Amino acid sequence: MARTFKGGVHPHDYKELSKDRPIEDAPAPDVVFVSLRQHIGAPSKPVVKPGDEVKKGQLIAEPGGFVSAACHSPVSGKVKSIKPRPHMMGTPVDAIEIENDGREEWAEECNVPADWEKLSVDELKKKIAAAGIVGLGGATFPTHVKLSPPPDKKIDAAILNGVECEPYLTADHRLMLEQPDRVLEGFRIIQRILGGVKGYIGIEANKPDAYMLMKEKAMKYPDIEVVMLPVKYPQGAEKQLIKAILDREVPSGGLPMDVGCVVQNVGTAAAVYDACARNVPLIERIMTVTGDGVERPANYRIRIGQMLTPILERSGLKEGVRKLIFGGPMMGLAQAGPDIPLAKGNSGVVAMMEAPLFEPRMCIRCSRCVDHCPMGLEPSVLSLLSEARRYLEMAEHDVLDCIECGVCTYICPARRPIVQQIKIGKQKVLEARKKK
Amino acid sequence: MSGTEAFIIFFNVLLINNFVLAKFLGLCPFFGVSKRTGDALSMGAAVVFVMFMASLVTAFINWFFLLGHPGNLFYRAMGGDPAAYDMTFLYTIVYILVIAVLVQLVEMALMKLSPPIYRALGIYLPLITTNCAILGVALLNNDFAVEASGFWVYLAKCLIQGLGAGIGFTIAMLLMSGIRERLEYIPVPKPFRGIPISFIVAGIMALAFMGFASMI
Amino acid sequence: METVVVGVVILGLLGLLFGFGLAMAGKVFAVDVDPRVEKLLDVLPGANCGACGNPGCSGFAEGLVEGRCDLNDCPVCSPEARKAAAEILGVEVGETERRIAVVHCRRETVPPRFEYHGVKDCAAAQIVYGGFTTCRYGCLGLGTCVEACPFGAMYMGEDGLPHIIEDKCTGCGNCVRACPRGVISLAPVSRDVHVLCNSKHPGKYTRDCCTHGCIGCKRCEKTCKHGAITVTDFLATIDYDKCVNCGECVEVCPTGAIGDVSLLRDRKPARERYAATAAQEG
Amino acid sequence: MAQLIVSNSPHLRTEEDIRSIMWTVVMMLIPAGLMGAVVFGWYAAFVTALSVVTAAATEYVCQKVRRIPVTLGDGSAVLAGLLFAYVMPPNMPWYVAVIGASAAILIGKQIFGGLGCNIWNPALVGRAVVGAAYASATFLSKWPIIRNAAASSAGGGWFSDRLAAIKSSFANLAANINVDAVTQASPLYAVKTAAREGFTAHGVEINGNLISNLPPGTTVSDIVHKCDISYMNLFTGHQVGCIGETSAGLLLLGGIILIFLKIVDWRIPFVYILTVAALSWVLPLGECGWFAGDPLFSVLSGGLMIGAFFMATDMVTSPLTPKGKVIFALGCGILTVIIRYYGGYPEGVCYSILLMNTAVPLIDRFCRPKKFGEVKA
Amino acid sequence: MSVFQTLKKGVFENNPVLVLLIGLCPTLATTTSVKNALGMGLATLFVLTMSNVVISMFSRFFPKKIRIPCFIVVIASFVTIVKMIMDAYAPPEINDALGIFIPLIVVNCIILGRAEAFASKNGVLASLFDGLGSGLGFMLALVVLAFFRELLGAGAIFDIPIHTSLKPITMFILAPGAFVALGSILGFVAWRRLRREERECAEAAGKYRAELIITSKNKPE
Repeated sequence: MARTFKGGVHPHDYKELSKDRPIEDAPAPDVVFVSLRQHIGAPSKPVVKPGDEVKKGQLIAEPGGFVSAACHSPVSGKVKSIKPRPHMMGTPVDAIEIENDGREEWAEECNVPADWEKLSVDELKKKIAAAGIVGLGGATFPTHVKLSPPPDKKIDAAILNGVECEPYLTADHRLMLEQPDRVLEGFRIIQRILGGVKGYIGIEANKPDAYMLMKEKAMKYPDIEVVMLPVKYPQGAEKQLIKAILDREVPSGGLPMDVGCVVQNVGTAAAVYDACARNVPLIERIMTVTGDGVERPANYRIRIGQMLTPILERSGLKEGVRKLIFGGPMMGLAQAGPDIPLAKGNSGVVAMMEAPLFEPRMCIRCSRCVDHCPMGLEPSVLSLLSEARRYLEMAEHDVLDCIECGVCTYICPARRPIVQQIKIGKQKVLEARKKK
Repeated sequence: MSGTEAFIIFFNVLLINNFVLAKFLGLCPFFGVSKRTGDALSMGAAVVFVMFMASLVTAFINWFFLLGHPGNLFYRAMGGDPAAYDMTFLYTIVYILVIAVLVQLVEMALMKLSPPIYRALGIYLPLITTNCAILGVALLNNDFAVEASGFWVYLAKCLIQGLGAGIGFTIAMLLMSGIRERLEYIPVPKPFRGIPISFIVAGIMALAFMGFASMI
Repeated sequence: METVVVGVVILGLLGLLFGFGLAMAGKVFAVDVDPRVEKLLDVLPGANCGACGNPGCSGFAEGLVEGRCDLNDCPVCSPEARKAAAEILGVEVGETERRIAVVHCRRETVPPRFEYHGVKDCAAAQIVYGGFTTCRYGCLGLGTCVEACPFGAMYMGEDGLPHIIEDKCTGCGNCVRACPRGVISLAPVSRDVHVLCNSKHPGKYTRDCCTHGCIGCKRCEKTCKHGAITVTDFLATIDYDKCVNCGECVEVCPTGAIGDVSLLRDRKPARERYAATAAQEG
Repeated sequence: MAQLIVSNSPHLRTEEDIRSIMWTVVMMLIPAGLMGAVVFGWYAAFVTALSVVTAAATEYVCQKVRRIPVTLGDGSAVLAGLLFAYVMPPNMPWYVAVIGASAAILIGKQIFGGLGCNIWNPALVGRAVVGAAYASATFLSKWPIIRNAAASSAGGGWFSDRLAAIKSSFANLAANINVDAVTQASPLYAVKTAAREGFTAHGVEINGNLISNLPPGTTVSDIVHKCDISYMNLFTGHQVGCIGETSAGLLLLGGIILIFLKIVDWRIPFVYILTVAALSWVLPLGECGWFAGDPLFSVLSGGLMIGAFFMATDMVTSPLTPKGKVIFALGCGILTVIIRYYGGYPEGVCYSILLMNTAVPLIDRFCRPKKFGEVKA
Repeated sequence: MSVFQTLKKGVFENNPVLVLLIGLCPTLATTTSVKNALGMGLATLFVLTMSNVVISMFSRFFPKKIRIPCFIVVIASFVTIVKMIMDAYAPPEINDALGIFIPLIVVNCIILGRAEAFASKNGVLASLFDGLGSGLGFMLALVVLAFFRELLGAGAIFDIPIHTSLKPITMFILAPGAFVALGSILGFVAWRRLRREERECAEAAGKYRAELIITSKNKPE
């Protein structure tokens, strides 16, 4: 039986645009804006002030709480200011502005090779936390928190997410092709931290070259299994991936650790390797720039905090672009303009020449959304309830289990904005819960 | 009485001549309490119970006290012409009294035993008294007395009809409540929202139930 | 003759039987119900608007009897109804002034930041990239508050802003809760001078995006003799307990962010009225 | 740069929309309608067109009155008008087509708020309204004779049969003018009557054949043969019946294409037809005993094919979940056979689907999909 | 309140069928023809008025706990009288058509409703007119509904056939037509009410204009 999950859709993946473009370095930025809110959880607290000289890789903001992450300077230079800057969520957020002096000087103890096999689990965890690593698949959950399950949760499997099910994006694909050792070593560190658990690497069938390469490289590690998965969106969602690979269902409202599992993105694994084996904090990542709105789709190695505009220029942004999306087209955030600093979670930018206005019609109960919902919900009912502003009844229809993957909206022949309606419902339900 | 006959009586009031959709009995609670499926179900259960009890009690009273026939207890006690003891003109007043008392009992019992249901039914519980379906079933049961060969056959027919009518009422209520729950989050044209559309719905339900017409 | 006798006997017997039966049942199934709940239900507005925090008026009535709720929780009650309810409960109620909703925005042309495609609902628009207006605090103009009003007291004007029909507004606050940007608040019905802006943006930004925004210049704060105005986060707020409707602040506000809505409410301008009372008192 | 568009995710949409779905269904229905026109004559085509036009016009007027956007382009009104005509007899008077089609749209659909809001299949509501409104009218009980049906089946091959049928269709145009004079029983009615009364001595006359003194143990299949009904004619559409429901074969083809295109769910037609086949075999019809039914005849005759593939599968009025769909189809099948066998009407598809439509909200309520991560209790 | 106002209130503002939505069963069951509707309307009018009068006279003697059974006994007595009168004098076809709905007047919510809400709290004369008003309102609704049903369903009014080239739509005589017809009438009533409310709202809203806000930039002349 093919390993997969129930529901899901098969949109055209458009990966042909950029999957054969090798990773190239983005133009070095003149100035970077390191946002203090690049992860889920409390915002980071700056430890530098305007006027300070910083080196590349130097800590500039420390975690603001348990679920939070540190930030490091991606360049060497001078801190100019700390004030609200445009942010990919739409509302300005405090960011540290650093002027690049172009010298690329590393901070002390940074970029020094280390033998991670000799370090203890606690030391490894500390290194990961200090490196400010967050989930690079887009969820940006602080990695060290994920790797520290409470002692009562028995973890017996780690999954490396190389699925990259979002259409257009090829950053993970290129990373696996070009730097398989970084990824694999990083994954081994993760396995070790979790107590030497069995590892699975999930790769979708539309990346056969990456699958073959990873399989070959992983041959020497008996506790790593590379799994080819049929192409289906949203296979990369944690719960669906666990279901597909291990046939375990994360309980409603639960976390992967409830079924003894930890899922990490391939990018995260590479960053873990950098942190543990090279003492390099998370200051750069791979990002795809693609879509029919750019002349030359490409995969870039970008600095965290650098502005998007020059990168788009380099890729040849076309006149008359109508939509600019951070992340993939299924779950990504559309932006009002390109003057946004990039953050740890940016796995890609999609520029679209066309964004037709969809006039929603009344639900015709075609049940496509119910059939395809990977979470087994009834999006059409939720959508109708939301439209009738009966938000609290949405809780009875398990609105909080929705992962906002966008399958229902994608498939809806009536063009209903279901995800958005569900989002309002979730917000109202949570508000009501909080009041109680 | 054969099993077929019983089945025919039951099926007739259950679907073919459904009290609500074909005979227009019990419309007030049908439209009043059918907003939520839960309420509809408890109301239906209450009606089934009261109908059954009403059929039982009125059958006794009718046979032994009201009908001017040899089974009449007064006639047995006092003799003379059985027709002289014909009290059938008291049907209305006696039956309604019986039903009123029954409903009162049910109400008290519910209030004690299940306050949530009591609250859900609210003002409609007293309205069971004025639910014409219940008086209607008692009155329609009278027709069985003419043809019945004996008391037990008569009683059985009454009970079957009472049960069938009650369950038929509940089925109609449940279907209606399901539809109304759905209509609540559908943009029905404003003038028709609420009761008017419910009437249209009942009309089309009656239309659909015509599929059972002349089945037996 | 027999007919009459038998008829009487039947009815009499039944009456006796039922009377006895009901009396017994009454004993067996006795439940204490507070009769005040039903009386209260008659008095309460019956709009089931939920402003009191209960599922509806019946929940509120039960809450009142159990002492969970306070009569003042219901903003919709007319004073007479409140008095009647207080009598039923046997408590005293303080007099509170009727409050109605006020929209703190009067943007005329606020340019959009982007073209918004999506659900035509303010809460929905707000979650998409923080709302499509350049001013992040002002009215989005999609009418969610109007939809939320259970009394039909609001409507969308041609200016794209919601307006309140004073006579119909009961101050239930449903619109206040519906607005994702907090543009609407409740204010005593007698106060006519309001800050018609909600922008906490720095003055320069506000000035760039809106002709009527509060730029936080603090002139009103300095002018107000009654200490009713404070400016925080570039936004003036009026303390309605201290405000006397003198209208001084309206005069000095450079952008027109503070407005006097007397004319809308069929009254003379607040300043004239204040001058008249001041003259009367000497 | 011009102002960008911002909307909530997802930013991709599938190609399929309401318009494409509705028009595809209409396309799949057209062959069967052409067959109806060929078999019954041009008048059948005329009333079909009239129904479609009336339905579209009613939709237009309703939406204009309500001051909402007119959505004729999505094809749903056309589909409703077409389906309504398909389940009506070919000799219905023109005003019946107008009243029925407008009732279908008006009280079947627009009064609830338009497409997506209706509880019942609009076409079937129209059909039921006509059934109730003209219950005693002759056009519902007497059917125009297909002149060459018996004659042509005797000689020649299939092709010449059809050729003769097409030729005779011109003659049928004339036949419609005085239709009450020449009538024929529909297969379902014929078999039902024969099964009920054919065992008696006086018997019953069906299409010129006297059926009487049937021996005990006669099965429905025997009666079908006695009534001169050929399965092939039922399959190709050369039978007495409603305009669009005659050709089981063409409807089956259209339905299978729809299932292949994933426009309709396979469960509903599959379970529906299977239930009808099974129950019509098991249950006794008339004097024929248990387990003596004729499943093939039941499936091919009457409106079962159009009902199962095009009516019961109507998205708006069928349940959301797979489980619900199976229950729905099961109910349709059971009711269809019960009404066909024991009811006052020869055909039960229309009412059974309407009745199950009534129950859809309840079915939906009790058949929720299995939630991901739900703990099995 | 004047007599006229009481009557008007019963007929229009508080029309039992069209506004309060009570007494629906006889409304639908007996409106197959205008004749039947009139018969039913008159019978109900009689019972309603008489019971209102009697109850208003004796209500203070009824113990509060069992007042409802007491009301019912009073109403049932009048219904029995009506039934006897109808059996004796009414045209048999009307009597047959009304069938069990004559005894069922006893459970017509209108009557008990008026008894409980009005007659038990008011004087004899007021109750008389209240009963008359509600009864007339009920009759009006019945006749209106019957008019449409008979016209559409039988192509006749008062059993006098109206010649039309189309055949009558018998559905309106049957149960489905009854529901649909009343639903449409109620929809029409609601539409009228909504339009009135909309007009009122528009009038109220008409006063609100932006230039009426006084600011330093915008002062009234």
